[in-house]
Amino acid sequence: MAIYINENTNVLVQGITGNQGTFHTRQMVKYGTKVVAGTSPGKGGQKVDDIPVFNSVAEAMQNTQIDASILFVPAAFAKDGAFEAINAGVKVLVMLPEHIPVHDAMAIMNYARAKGTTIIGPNTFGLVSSGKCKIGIMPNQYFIPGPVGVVARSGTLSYEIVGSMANAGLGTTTVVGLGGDRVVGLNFIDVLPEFEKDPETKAIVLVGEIGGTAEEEAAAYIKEKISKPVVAYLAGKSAPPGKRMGHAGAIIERGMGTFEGKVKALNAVGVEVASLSFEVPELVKKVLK
Amino acid sequence: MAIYINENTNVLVQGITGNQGTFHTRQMVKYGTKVVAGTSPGKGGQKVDDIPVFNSVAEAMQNTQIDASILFVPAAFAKDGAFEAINAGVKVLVMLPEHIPVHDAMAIMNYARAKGTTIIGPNTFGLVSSGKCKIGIMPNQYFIPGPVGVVARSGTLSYEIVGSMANAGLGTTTVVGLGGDRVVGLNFIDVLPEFEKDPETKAIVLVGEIGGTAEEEAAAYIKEKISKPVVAYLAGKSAPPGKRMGHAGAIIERGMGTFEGKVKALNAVGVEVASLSFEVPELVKKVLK
Amino acid sequence: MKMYEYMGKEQFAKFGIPVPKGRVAKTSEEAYQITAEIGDSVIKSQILSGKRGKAGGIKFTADPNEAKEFAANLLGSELRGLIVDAILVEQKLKIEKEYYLAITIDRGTKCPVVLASTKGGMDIEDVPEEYMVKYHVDYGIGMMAFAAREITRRMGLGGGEAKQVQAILQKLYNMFTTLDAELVEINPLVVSGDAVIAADAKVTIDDDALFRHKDLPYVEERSESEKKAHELGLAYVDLDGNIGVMANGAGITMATLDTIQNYGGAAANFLDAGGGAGEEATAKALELIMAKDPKAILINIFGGITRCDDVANAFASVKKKAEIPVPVVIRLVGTNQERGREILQEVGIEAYDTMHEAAQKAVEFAKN
Amino acid sequence: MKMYEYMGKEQFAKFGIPVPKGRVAKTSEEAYQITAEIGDSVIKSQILSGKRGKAGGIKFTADPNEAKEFAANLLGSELRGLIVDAILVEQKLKIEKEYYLAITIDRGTKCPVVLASTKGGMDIEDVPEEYMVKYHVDYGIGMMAFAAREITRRMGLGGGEAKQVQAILQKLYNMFTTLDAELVEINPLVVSGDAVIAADAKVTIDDDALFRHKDLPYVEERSESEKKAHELGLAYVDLDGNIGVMANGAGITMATLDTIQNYGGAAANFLDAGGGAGEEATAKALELIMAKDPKAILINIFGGITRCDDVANAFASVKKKAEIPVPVVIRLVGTNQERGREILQEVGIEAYDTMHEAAQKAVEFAKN
Repeated sequence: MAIYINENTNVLVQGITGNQGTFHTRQMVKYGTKVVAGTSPGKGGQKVDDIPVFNSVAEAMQNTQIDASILFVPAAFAKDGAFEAINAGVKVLVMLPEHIPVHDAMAIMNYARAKGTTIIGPNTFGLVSSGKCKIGIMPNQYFIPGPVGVVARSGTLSYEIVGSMANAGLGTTTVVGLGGDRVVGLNFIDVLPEFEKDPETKAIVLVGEIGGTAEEEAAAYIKEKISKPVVAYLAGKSAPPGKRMGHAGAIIERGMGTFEGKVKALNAVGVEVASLSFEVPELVKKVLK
Repeated sequence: MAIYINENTNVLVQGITGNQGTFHTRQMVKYGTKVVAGTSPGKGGQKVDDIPVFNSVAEAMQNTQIDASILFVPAAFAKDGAFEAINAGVKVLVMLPEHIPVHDAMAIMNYARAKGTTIIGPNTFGLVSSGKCKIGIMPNQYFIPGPVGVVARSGTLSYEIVGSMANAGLGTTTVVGLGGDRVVGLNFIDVLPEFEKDPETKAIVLVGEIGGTAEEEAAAYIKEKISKPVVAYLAGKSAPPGKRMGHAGAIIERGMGTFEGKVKALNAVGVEVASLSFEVPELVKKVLK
Repeated sequence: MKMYEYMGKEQFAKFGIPVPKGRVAKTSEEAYQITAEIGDSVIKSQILSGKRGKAGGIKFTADPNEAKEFAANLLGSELRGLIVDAILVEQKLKIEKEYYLAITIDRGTKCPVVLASTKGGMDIEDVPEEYMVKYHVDYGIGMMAFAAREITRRMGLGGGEAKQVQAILQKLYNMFTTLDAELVEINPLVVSGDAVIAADAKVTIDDDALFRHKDLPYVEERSESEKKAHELGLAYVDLDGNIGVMANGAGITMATLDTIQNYGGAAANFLDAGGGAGEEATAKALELIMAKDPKAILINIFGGITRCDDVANAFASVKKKAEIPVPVVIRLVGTNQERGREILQEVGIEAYDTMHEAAQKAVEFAKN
Repeated sequence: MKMYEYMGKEQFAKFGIPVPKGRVAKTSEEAYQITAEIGDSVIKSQILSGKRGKAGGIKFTADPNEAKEFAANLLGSELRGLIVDAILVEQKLKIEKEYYLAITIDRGTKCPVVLASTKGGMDIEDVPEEYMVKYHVDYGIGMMAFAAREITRRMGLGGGEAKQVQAILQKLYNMFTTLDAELVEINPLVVSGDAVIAADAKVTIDDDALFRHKDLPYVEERSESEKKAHELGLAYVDLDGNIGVMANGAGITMATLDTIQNYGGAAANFLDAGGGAGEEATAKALELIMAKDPKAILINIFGGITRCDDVANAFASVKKKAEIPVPVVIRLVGTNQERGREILQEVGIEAYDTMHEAAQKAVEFAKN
């Protein structure tokens, strides 16, 4: 088992013929992902390695069963690409691009909600069900099967933590990158119940950061609904208010979304928050006992 | 039993303080309808007879359980009124006004679909579950309980037919006015399955007219899914092509929606079409045997 | 409201859709000037009807004098039963391919639907089904770029041509929604060299939405009687028979016409008096009907919200003021029908119980 | 991008939201003239900060000379750490009531949210919860009339005042979506006689959407280093410490800063080099960091898509060209880490395995 995606997920790559698209398609295939089709307007009929390229998502879906899609297009075109995928009936859509206008993100999320599409991102590294299916740009080597579900707001920091867990012999079920933008498809409270239901997930690692109230909401949700142990790490302890730390979402505004508030909320519901990222594997091992 | 509405339906009247609103509210109450609230912006706190008036649908719903609403507002404000009701969570909305811009109607229907609201109309007399609940402007006296379900595109013609049935001792389960506009909430194919499911309905009368393809679609649906006997009457046999006969929907365009085509489609699936309206009760009696 | 071709093209231009060079002429002198300016021209009479070419309403010429002469002959003349008030003079296109594009409203899905074909230039009913792309637009999101791409893909277009048609589709959709159109149609959409150009325009605006488009030119399609009726809030249509008809409700009025026809008669008009049939409206309605010089009048009232005594009073009052020179047959049932019938009896009219009896009687009168 | 008050009000006016009479002045002479025109004035220094009144940045006067003098003192001076480049001179309002209106984005529902209160004029954080109306707008339909009515109803407004606030809400929402705003705020929204007027404006436009709003005035909030970094595609923020930091990824960069702090140090900057750390970008990044005159540099690379050998090569090449005068600590793990470390050894640097070891070392260097 795993959440959102598994070994049977048929994946489409939107923008497969671009440099990024082709490079990461190969990485995904190497990981074991079933990439069954790609799109690139005007390049239908071509192939990338053995993968057929179509002119549109609708055309690809006429020819192949598609469950999930990943979007490799510039931010200004991301809205159109996302709407195309949602309109065509894709069930899981991974949106890598950063710098997507936030009103576009709102439009995408509301359309996705109406059509029942799960959006990962934008500004995410993607998601991976370890050993089964990777839809994203994360380095293959750290994502080995194991009992820990990881849900994170930031990318490289997740690799750091997943890597340190892998070094400590702790693999992962599914690792979900929520994305670093203010408006993203999934928040912690959407992913937590999935891990709670997943029998293979024995513990959950939550990688948060300053800004917004997603961690506080997660804490409230954990209190009510999550029986599995949760360990957290939060970035941005040293960040000054009002400054955006790279992620559009990572900003302390009007006293909301501070590091201290988040730690307090999580501690209050029994979630230990690691002070340094390398402490996460130890804490996970402790709760897994 | 009955379809869409019954003796327990709590009804809201939007625009209750206008002449039309007040008059028809009284008629509905007289019929037995549970009118529990009305709205009129700026007149919250007043009463119409014993019925409390609120400033907004949201306010009314905070105070009272509301299942259905009927809209008495000018066509230019109908969109706002309809969106207000749908947004507030009304489950059945009856839209009387005619001359609602068709793009407004599209907007309303698409929003209603997203929110799960059933729209009756626009340009309808409403609907009535005989002896139980009337939401509309039809004359009370002809709508007596009985075994016939009626679904119609036009108002007074329905009264004519329901009246002649009543005179012949044939009452009705529910009478649904689809509305005379090009874009309406329900078509025949939406109402037919409801009558098929309703145990009290033993026969169905379909009152159609020229224009569109609703009757042709009904015929195809009847063939596949309807086991109960259906009798039809269609208006507009003598109408010349290209002229709108009062109803926005009643126009023969590009050879589509002709009287002959509709009769042929219905006859082909075993539906008798009365040549004159007064023949309907006889045909119904015949099929009820 | 249907727009003349030249008005439709003016709107196309406003919304960024390429149209041929040229403009409307209302005098033969203007036609001369435009042809003198643009050279090789096509001159098209502006009437709300198709098949203008076959009827002699279209001419090709590069000679301003010929243009002038043709315009002089056409302007003010009748073509396919319609008076030509204006002609469109525009650049003659080198036509390589003719496509078809239209957007209208789909009653079933309650969404806009795009009809597109690479077989344009002919009557759209004649296009084989397999060449007609039907694309239902998701109302909530409109014509996004991906939708336009999908339409051209299904049409089988490629390259720069596809890109131009995509741009036209997005602009046409914008026009469709902005102007509250019921139909926007380009037939043919012409491929001419590197350009894709709208060579014709058929645009229909929703009458019910005209109140928010005061800036659009108004095109009157109604007869004088229909106009007058509209002002009175009556739904009225001129017909060819000799029995004047008034009823309350669109459906029942249609049914009344059908019933008359069933008994061998023919209605002179469609008049739906709706719910309110007060004295003034009744009087005006009768005036409209009388203007058609009918041989009999049939009034068919099924009183619901409309009260029979009100209708009877209104009619009696009109009848007292001015004699009606033809037989009047009235069917009157419903709310307060007894009182209504008494009032009619006082002015010498016996009301009927049923529509078919009344219709039969009216047909009989009209035959004499 | 945050707008100055006067720019926000110019946009308000454009979208039909009532603002006080007046305009921006960039010289004291202009201030004189505006006060001479409009009489009783309020003069407000234009800086991107609140609490201007307390800092002496606001003055009331009807005397043009006083306006001129005040403007002359303010313009070019520093207020709350910011240089005053412009002042807004506008009509002083007779304030009867002060309301609060704002629209921003709700991350949870992913929809616009309206915040409205009859307790305006104060810091919005100080408004008691029970006086704050929060209305989540249904994104697909926007601010329809019924939504605006519902908001004023919940605020407890009535009569003409409610109608004006409803109109302002619809216009403000239109502005919010049209301009891709993250925040539009009116505080206070003033009731003055029969009028409801926006007495202040706080408008933030989404930086990521500026490409489609070239017509808007541009407000530069970034430091010179931040600007330079932006041009290079690096995310960069100036900070107050003495350890220069470069890492790849926003989250890991934040974590690097936190780790430095954890060991008693302080970062001089936030620099996320993202995925691509080619030679030129690395050189420029180091240049930016050196400009902060740090006592040590910490480079933290977790190679995934970023290859360690690429990073090492880039760094080595930079180091060969120009001596770096402070200690550099590098943490380098991930794809091709062995090769990367060899390259670094060649230029005399021993890479660390973990972020915390590297951070500890950098803090140690910075303390000496």
